[in-house]
Amino acid sequence: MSTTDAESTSTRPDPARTEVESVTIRFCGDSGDGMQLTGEQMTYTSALGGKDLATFPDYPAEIRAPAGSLPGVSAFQLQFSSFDIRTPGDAPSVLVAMNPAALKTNIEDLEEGGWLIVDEDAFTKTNLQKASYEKSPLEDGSLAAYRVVKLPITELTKNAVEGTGLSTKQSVRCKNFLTLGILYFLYDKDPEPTLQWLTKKFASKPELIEANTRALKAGYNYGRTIELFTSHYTMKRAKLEPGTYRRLSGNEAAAIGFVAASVLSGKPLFYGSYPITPASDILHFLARYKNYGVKTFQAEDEIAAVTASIGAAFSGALGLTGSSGPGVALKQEAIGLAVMTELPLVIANVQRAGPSTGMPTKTEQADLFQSIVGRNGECPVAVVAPATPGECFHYAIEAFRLAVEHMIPVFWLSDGYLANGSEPYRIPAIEDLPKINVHTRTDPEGFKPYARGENGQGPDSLTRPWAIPGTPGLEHRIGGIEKSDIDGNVCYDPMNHQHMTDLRQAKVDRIAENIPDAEVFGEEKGKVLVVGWGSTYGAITSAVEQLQNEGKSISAVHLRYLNPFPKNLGTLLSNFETVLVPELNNGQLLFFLRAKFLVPARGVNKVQGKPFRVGELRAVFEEALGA
Amino acid sequence: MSTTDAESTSTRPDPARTEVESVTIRFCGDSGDGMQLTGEQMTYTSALGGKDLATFPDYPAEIRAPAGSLPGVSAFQLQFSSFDIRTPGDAPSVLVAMNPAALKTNIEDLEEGGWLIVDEDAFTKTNLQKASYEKSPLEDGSLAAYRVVKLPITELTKNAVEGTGLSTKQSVRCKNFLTLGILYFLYDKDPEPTLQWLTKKFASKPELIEANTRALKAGYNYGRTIELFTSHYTMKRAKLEPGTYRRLSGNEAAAIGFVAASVLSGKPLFYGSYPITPASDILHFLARYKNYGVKTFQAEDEIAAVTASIGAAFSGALGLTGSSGPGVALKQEAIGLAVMTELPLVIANVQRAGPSTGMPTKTEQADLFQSIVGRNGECPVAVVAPATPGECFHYAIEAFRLAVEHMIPVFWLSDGYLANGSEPYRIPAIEDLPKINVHTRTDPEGFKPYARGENGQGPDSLTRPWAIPGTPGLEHRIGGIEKSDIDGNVCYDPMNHQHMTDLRQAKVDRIAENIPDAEVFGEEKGKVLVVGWGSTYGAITSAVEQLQNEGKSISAVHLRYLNPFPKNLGTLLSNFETVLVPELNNGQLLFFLRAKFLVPARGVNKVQGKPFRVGELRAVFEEALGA
Amino acid sequence: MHDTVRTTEGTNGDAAKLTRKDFVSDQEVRWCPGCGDYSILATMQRLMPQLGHKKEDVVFVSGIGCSSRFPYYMNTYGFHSIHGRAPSVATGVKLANPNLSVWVITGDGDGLSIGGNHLLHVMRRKLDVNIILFNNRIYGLTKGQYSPTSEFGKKTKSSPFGALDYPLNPIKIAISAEATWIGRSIDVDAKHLSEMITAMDQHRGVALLEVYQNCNIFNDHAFEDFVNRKVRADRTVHLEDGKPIVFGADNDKGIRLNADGLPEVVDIGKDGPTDDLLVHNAANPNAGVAFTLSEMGFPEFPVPIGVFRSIERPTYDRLVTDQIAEATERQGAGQLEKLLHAADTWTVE
Amino acid sequence: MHDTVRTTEGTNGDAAKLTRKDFVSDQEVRWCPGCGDYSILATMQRLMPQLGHKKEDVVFVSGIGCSSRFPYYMNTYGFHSIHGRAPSVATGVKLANPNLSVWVITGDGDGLSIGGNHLLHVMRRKLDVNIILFNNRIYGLTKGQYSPTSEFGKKTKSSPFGALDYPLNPIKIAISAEATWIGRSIDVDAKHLSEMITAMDQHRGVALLEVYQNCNIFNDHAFEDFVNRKVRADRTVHLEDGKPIVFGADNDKGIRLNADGLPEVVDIGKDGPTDDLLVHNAANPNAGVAFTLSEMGFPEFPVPIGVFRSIERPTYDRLVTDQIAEATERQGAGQLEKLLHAADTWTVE
Ligand SMILES: Cc1ncc(C[n+]2csc(CCOP(=O)(O)OP(=O)(O)O)c2C)c(N)n1
Ligand SMILES: Cc1ncc(C[n+]2csc(CCOP(=O)(O)OP(=O)(O)O)c2C)c(N)n1
Ligand code: SF4
Ligand code: SF4
Ligand SMILES: [Mg+2]
Ligand SMILES: [Mg+2]
Repeated sequence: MSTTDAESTSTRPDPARTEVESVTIRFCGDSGDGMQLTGEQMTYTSALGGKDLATFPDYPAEIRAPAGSLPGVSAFQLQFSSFDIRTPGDAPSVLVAMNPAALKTNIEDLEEGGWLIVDEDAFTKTNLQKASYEKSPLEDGSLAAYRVVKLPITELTKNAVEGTGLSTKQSVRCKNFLTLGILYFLYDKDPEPTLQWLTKKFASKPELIEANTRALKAGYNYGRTIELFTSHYTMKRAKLEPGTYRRLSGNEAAAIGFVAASVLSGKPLFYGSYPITPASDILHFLARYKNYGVKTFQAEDEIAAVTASIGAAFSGALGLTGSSGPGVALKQEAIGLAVMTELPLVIANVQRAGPSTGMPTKTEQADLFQSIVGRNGECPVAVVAPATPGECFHYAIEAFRLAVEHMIPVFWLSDGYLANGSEPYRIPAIEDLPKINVHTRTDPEGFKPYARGENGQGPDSLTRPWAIPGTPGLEHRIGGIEKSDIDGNVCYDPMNHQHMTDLRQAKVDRIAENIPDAEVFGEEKGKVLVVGWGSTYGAITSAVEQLQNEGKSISAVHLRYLNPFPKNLGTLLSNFETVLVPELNNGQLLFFLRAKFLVPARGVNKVQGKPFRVGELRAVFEEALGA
Repeated sequence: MSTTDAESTSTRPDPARTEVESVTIRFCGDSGDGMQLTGEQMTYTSALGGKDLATFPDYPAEIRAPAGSLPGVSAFQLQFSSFDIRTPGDAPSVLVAMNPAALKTNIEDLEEGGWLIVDEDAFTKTNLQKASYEKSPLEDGSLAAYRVVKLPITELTKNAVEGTGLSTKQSVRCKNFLTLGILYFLYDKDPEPTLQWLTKKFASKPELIEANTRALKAGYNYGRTIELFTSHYTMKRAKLEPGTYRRLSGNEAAAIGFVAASVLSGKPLFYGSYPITPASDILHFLARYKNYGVKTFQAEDEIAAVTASIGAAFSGALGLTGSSGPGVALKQEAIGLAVMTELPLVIANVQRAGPSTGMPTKTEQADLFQSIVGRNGECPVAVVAPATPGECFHYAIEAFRLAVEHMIPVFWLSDGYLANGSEPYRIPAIEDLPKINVHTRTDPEGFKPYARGENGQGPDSLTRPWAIPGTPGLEHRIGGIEKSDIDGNVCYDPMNHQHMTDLRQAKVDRIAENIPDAEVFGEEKGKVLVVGWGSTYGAITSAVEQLQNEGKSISAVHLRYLNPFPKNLGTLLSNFETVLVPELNNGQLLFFLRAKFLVPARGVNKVQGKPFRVGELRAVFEEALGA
Repeated sequence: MHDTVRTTEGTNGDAAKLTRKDFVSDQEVRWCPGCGDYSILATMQRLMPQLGHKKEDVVFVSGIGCSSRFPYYMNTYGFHSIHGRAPSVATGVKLANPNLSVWVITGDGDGLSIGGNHLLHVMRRKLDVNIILFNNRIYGLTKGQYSPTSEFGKKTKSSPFGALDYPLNPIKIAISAEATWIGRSIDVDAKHLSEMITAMDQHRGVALLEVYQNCNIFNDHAFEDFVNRKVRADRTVHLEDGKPIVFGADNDKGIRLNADGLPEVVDIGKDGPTDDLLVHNAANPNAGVAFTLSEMGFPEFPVPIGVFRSIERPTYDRLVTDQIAEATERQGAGQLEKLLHAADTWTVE
Repeated sequence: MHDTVRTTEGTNGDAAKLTRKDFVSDQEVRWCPGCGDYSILATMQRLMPQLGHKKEDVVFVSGIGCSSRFPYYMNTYGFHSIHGRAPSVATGVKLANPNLSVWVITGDGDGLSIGGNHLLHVMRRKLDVNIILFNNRIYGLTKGQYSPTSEFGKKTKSSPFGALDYPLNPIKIAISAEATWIGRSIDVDAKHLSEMITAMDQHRGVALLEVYQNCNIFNDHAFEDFVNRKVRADRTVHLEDGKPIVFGADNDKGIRLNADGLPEVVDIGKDGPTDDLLVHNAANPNAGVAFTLSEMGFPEFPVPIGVFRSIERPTYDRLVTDQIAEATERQGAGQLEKLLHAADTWTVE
């Protein structure tokens, strides 16, 4: 079906459309209602329509909570726009709620006067009870602040798919496509790509193609036919950088990025991991890339995962291990071993809300302390953190570049929000990717396992050589007991310990020479500087940009390197009157900035398992600007 | 044998004795030479003689390295004094070296002009080789800076014990007692207590009593007879607080302190642990105290140890777990569980040199970061740290007082130096020990597991009740997933998560109301303030005192509470021009002080597996004073 | 010297009056509709009043996984701990108060993957706890990766080309750790499951019950081949202590050991007399035969269900308590004063 | 499809010319004089040249403990890792380069206490590595606490009134995890030890060798009762594949299984003919009999020495390599460009 097709079955002319710049829609319903799929199709179609966009899937904690229950609600929010956007939007202007439980848990977020589309068929007594509604909210006037569109979506769907041979249960499952059709009409989207997608997806089940196609078209036409909405919308294409685009979620980007590091370094990738939300998908993706020589090892626990990766690194592979907070806690002793043995290792931490088991499906940034200083002894490592799903790719490469060039463990910090969120991603040209300089030692002449620099053939004068088993003449022994420099023998000499402690720190500090300066978004001097890291990038930058557009003296620095910091950071901080540090934790980056630079920086903190909203940040920034 | 006895066998009058105020002696020899025993007897005798003293045993890393080898050297240093001392001394003024390896590894530390006593019989070709000496240092003039006393100790010993029926091998093992006898004479000590000790120790082996007694007496008389030394010494009694004293090492003090907490709280002690140097002795001691109702559980690993202790805490015991750095790293995930479930738990960490396996027998203070912030998520705990072996007792009680009164995990931080060092310890009266207020809930009426304060019957309005299995009507479920306040049910609500995150932090902050202000050693205002924590107390305070006695404007604050800080700390810091923070790490307390108070404090750092020397600190402090 | 069967008199007071409802907590059960966990929960809640424990004396401890949510639904004391560590948490709970009836709920991932070592050690120590391992041969909570009991070659999210790890058999692990009671049951067979839970509760010692549990979302029909009612009688065999091992809808098949000690299926009446059938002895002093039985599996053999092992040993908690009692009797109850002075002392005046 | 015995041609080049000295590192050996570890080290260094590996292809991986210092003394590649994790480190080493000859050195504490789970899992996965477990029934390095193999009631520093934990038997654990080669030897019996090490090296699969090792400092004479030369022949029994199990200084005793599958000692010639003796079959498809043998111990039975199990299975490393090869063959060698574009794409101009 193309729009032309759709038109041919229409009984009314197309409505006049209002042009909008950006729209935020949230789909919510029962886990079984296919809300993630609906959101993804809307995203895909918007992307093909040349919009900029950002998404935020919000899964329930239960695998499959009882149908209709509050914990079983699944949601997907997306913002699409004709200008550059960086977040999936604060408050949705359209909320699609497939049942009372979904309405209950999401209605608060809908902006005043926003569209609320509900399946009135789902507002049965039982469902209302499951959502702890005493009366139907559709009837008690409690929704007066919104533009409510009540539709018999279930009925409409059943009618639409009648005759395709589907059981009632199967028929009802098509209601997400009917809903999607309505929204496609409302927002002037071309249903064709989704129809093609259906054809591919259900290639072996033609009845499902037929039914969902009918549902989608029915929704589209229903939207056109009935005077459902008082307005209809259209949107210009966004001005995006030319290139080939795809959608990319943070976890998929990470997986591909780590494979890219393997290709760029010429070293095979070894991924030791133990499943944990929200990191498991990295394992799932990498397990598919066997033809890239990737070895995935699903270990018996996180300790086995990290130690296997360390063993693999010793054996000459790119040793990668990945987990989330609680699992990373278990890896810390072993990460100390990698620090002591000076082996390259990347630890991917897809952070989630803590402490302890916490809220596994919710996002947070509270593992920065753990990453930088959470081990026994003086045990320095490098830390990088991507700011967007797409950067998950680039910093995966960067993490290995640093690990290999400096023979050191590197943390790569993502979070649940980046992991599952996705954005249109411009595919880079392979030749634009960074080089990774591997300096594997092969010459037995004068070889010492802990020799440095030229002698060690490392790119940095503090790097020890990567001397890989199987190489004749480089036989040597390493381990977790303090080692003498150069020789690498077990050594209890006090001054050697001091020297090696200093050296391990210097190795990390030296990385500052091998990374770019921090970039400022806005002026290099001014009133307020906002310093952030990780997934808060979109919200921070959007809020700062809004204020900049109003002529306010505010700039932002978003750090991708958390240890060591970029060399120019101290100077930048001193150029502003006020430094604000928004984080989804209780002030961890803040702590390092204050301790290191003695700046009276202030935290902006939120620990709710949710990302910042642009508006809430803007308000804080305005206050700091004295506006 | 009393001194009178000794006299009767003497051929010469007693020499004139120079009065000295303090002496530092180091015994060193092969692991098999009994140096620890020798040191301990010298300590005991000095204590009985009314001296103040401090000791520092330094064990080799190997269990029993090959005889005569460098890694096999074992040493014991003590300082005894007629005035108040706090360290085992910087540079020994007497070094007793039983073989070439011991000489080689210790001679550097002997003060210029100090006494060097060696067993010349041990300077054989083989032994010299084992110590990598090309020529005998006794002959090549390399020891010219010292007053060398070469004695045929082995020969003398063999002669002395001849006829007691001992084999040659056994005879030779008495040489430490012969040496001890010589030193007893040199420093005017009464050999009697040691002779009594021998009688008790070898009650079942009379031939050993006889042989060692003979060796000791022979040494004593040899000292008197032969003109070995150009000076002989005597020392006044120290002015010590009246009371009954005993020697107490940090680990033994800890064990007794934890038992005391059990007695004071009326709750049985449960110790879950896995052996690790230098913490194992706490397990060894506690395992003996079964008649105190102490249950020790030697777990399969550190994770089992801590989780068993958490289970025991749930079951109403004082849950204690102990380890050293690498083992504590493994416990961190579980400590998060205790934070989330708000159970009382004490984690004893006897720190050692790291990172990774590091140098297990050497001391360090590099686990402060790990303790305060080394977990996933926002996961605050309280941290206390004793400053002396004796304080290991008091802060063991204090740790449990805070854990139980605030229902929170508390770290108790010691280190290898405190653990094995010992000091004369004035035994406190039981009635002077603190009270521990346990508020166990039994009333089912209106019970909620996460209710606070009065409702929860806790002593602090933020404390939740301790509701112990077996209590009728209090059945409830806890766990590591975020909990709703009051109810304690699993809860993913964003605002509840924010509230609970804040609450957990507030619980720790609130402890500041339940601990004393930090005390200042010296004036409350001035030029330089030295802030320390843990085992560096002796060295810091000694150095500061020396400078104070010279009229310098320098004070010291030694923190026993590391999280939260005492309430007056911020004010104190602001009262001084310069703040120095000496630590056996790369600046961890320093970091917290700078971040929290934004003071330009400077670190004084040493990471050599060794304690600070008074002299090296004094030099740094002088520099800061501008002297 | 030690009782090896727990007598219930001591705790039977008001406990007798309790009903199923007393053991149902106020929390909404949140497993997927159709999950095998429901039937195990229902069986436990129904059975509890009969086991005769007071509600307040019962503690359920679990790790992390779908199955590990079990404690939330029992109106007793409960501890939903961290992944894999339930056996250790339970060790602390039980050692601190040996009067409690302590139950460990774990999954094939929780108990055999990350928690394998704790499970092994709690079994070898023979702590008096009841461990129920919900074996669905998959990681449920993390949405479907293969587990240590998944069959070789299984395709899952983390093994798109087939898993290459050979599976573990929890019964074998329990035998090698010398657990004192070892059994196996099936989620949907409420009657057998009730028998097993009752038996393990009465057993004083460490009891491990493996329950085949269907995860209808990520590993549906994992046990269908032999659990399906139509074939169950022919494809499972009930181990009954002291009885010859027979099975089949008509009890027409049996198991014997051949001369090399290997098991063989015999058609009773066809292959010969029944008196060479293996007579099951759950208390066999040598666990080798139980091990042989544990090696039997579908399709070569019927899958054994029931009690593999039931032997008597003093339990760890009892030994710990006794050792304390003995020390106290010998040395007198500890006094802090004495402990502080237990060294060479001297007095300064 | 898979070789189960490693052929040495591939690595035999210059290796043939190596001598014992080539395998001795420059590090001073730092065990206590008299420690059983010395003889195991000496045997290994002597044997290595005969095993035919190139020095650079050999990796020794250990955990922490006295025994775990072993790698420092072998002039090969070595990794002295952290406590209990050697099996996992070795997994990474071997998977990353399956051509290496990988040896794991562990102790009874390192391998069965903190590392028990990794040991279990490396065995069930059947990675082609050789694991030598130095069992001295004590924690040596931490100066003498009881270990998971210490006998019940043992008095040590941490158990002054006697340990209350029942010991584990590593052979049983290996059988339950289905290790493909399982053997036992004695530190001081260099000849037997050499045979075992050679056999495990030739075995392609996961090989676990338990070596009774004397710790003369903290647990002297732990095995004296049956290891002492005077009694060894009567108190140990050598398991030899395909042969009836006999022992005794005069080969005058044997082992048979009774009707219940239990082992019995028979006096040959007195109790009857020798043809009902158990014939050892290390490749028995059912491991129950091996388990029965593993239950035998002094004083009731002679202690079995030798190879308990030796079976053939594709190894984990081989399976991993093959799966990659197959995927590559089917899908073509991966190209980054393709991976980046492996999704719905659109173009902005
Ligand atoms: C330390 C840690 N690692 C990983 C996880 C993630 N995780 C939770 S449950 C689980 C596996 C559950 O499998 P199983 O025990 O079989 O339980 P099921 O869900 O199948 O009942 C995993 C890997 C975690 N919660 N904690
Ligand atoms: C995480 C951690 N916990 C504890 C220790 C302390 N530790 C070192 S070796 C050891 C036990 C050694 O026993 P075993 O494996 O039997 O080796 P042996 O010394 O007897 O050869 C222990 C508990 C450690 N190094 N690391
Ligand atoms: S995922 Fe499987 S095991 Fe978990 S609740 Fe659902 S059906 Fe049960
Ligand atoms: S302590 Fe025991 S095992 Fe360790 S080196 Fe000494 S004798 Fe050997
Ligand atoms: Mg499972
Ligand atoms: Mg051992």
